[in-house]
Amino acid sequence: MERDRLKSVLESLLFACDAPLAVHRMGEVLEGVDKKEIASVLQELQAEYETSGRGFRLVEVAGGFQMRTPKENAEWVKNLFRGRPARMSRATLETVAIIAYKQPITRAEIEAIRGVDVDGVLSTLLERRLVRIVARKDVPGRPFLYGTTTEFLEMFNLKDLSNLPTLKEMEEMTLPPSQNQEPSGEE
Amino acid sequence: MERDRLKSVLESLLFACDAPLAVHRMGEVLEGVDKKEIASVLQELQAEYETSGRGFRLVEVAGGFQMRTPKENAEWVKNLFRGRPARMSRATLETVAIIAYKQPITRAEIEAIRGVDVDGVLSTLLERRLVRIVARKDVPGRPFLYGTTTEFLEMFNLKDLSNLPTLKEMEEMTLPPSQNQEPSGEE
Amino acid sequence: MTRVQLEIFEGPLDLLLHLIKKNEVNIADIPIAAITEQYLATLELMQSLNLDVAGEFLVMAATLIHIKSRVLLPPGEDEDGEEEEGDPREELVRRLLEYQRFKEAAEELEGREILKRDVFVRRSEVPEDLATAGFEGLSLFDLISALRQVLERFPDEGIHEVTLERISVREKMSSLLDDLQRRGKVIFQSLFEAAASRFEIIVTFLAMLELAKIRAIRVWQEEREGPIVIELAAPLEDIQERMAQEKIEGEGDGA
Repeated sequence: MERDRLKSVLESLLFACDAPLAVHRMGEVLEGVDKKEIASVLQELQAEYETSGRGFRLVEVAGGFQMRTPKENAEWVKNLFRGRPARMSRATLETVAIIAYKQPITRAEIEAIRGVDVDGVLSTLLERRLVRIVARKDVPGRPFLYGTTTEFLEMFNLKDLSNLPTLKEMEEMTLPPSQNQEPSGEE
Repeated sequence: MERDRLKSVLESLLFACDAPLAVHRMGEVLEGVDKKEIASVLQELQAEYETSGRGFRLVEVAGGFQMRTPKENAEWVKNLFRGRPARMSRATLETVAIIAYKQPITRAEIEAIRGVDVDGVLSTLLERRLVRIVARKDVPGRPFLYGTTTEFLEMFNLKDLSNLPTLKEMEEMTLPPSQNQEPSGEE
Repeated sequence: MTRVQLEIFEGPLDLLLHLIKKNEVNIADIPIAAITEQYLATLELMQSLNLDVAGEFLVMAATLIHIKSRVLLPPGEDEDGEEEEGDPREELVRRLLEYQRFKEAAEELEGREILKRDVFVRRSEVPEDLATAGFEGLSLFDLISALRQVLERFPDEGIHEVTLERISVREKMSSLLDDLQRRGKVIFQSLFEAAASRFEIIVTFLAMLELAKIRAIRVWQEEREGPIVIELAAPLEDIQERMAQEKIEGEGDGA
């Protein structure tokens, strides 16, 4: 297939598919086309959209490539869908962050970290498919273990889980020293 | 709004909206922008997609404008969808859930629970090997008894049937946040 | 900025972090007396504003008071006069630091380009006649919410079922155990053969789940398409003891 033709077809595939499209899947659809060539066309498209200020970008996310509107146009697109911004509460964000970093994790373990119960939050996350049950833990009561989904990666624009921002080490996190008068037990 | 900016925003709107988008609707979203200017940018986009052989075209259809893949790429787009899994319908999902929890169960019993006939759904499930006939029930007519398969367990990520949520766990996961103070002391 | 404002705290740890930050003190070296005082004052404020103060806030209040009392004692002694090692604040500090890590991680996530807030994709439906590769991945949650919906459509039966379960799950567990003791291995499906109604099927199923949960029985399949086999996983006396201790699903919680 000629490169121009390949470019047009790949663009059609990316446009028609709402989920992130993996390179190997594009390879399957375009049997016979070298994956390296696919990757190079994708790069070309990516650069092209960026520099020509198009109304969409090509983003690498959740194990594939996906066309998305650029952030600077968010206001207008939101207008089109008439409001209902998908706001996430802090409780939801904290809970999904804990699950993302510590998966697989039980509800009790999440609650131990947050210090509050996560009943409602967990069902919201399950319902929005950001989180799923991955197994049961082999301890008494056999509680469910939760993990994140591809939808989670998509939602937060992550290529994969290793793409999560690194968690700060606990030692780095202490706040500026103070002049408190309490007896201090360490250091 | 500058013309370049307007073009990018319009492109975002057309891209994000899967249904045909009427010019007056674009006008509403972009309050203050002249409809004539919108129309002229649309024409520009239309010509641009056409001449540069992009993977999509801008088509005037059903009282609005819609981005569509061009006809010459149809084969590839179909290929993409051909291999894709379908979304399980509500009816199918409900039926397999009933079978999972109440197996072995006859068709009449499933229908009694769902309140509608499950003929088509049951054959889909058998075809996809999520459900199988496990025996015949020892009642007049000796109807088939249905149960779930290993494929069912795989699909739902279950080690065995004892890993299915109990009714109580089900309530905890699907009900709106309740006020019950569950001790979170496992492990 | 001196606007008086009561923030919504995500829980006791969140409130404590807020106080620590406000006081510009080090988490690792919390001035426990001052922080405890402010913590209690905030709870009072919340209560006076009729805000719902969850139990966790009160548990933390008790913890703080306890730590405070221990910090005030001379080192090496706690209220029981026993030798006690380390800083009494240590466990709390560890929890605060851990919570703070995830709070920050959550903030970072929120700062990313979020789908449907900052960026949008095109929605498209796969034409049904073209989709042939089985079903899209579904979660266990999808499965059970489907079942719940069915049950909700038949509220009467739902109630009936629940009542019945509570009466007889434990009974059924005992009779299953007797059965297994007598017959050794049993095919899963055969457990339901004797069931006179679908209520009994559910009760049997629940009883089996309970037994599996307390590890009284083993459930397995010898081959992929083979029958599911069940057998006792422990001597009967041990199981009966476990059953006596275990709270049974839906029983005795008065709900």
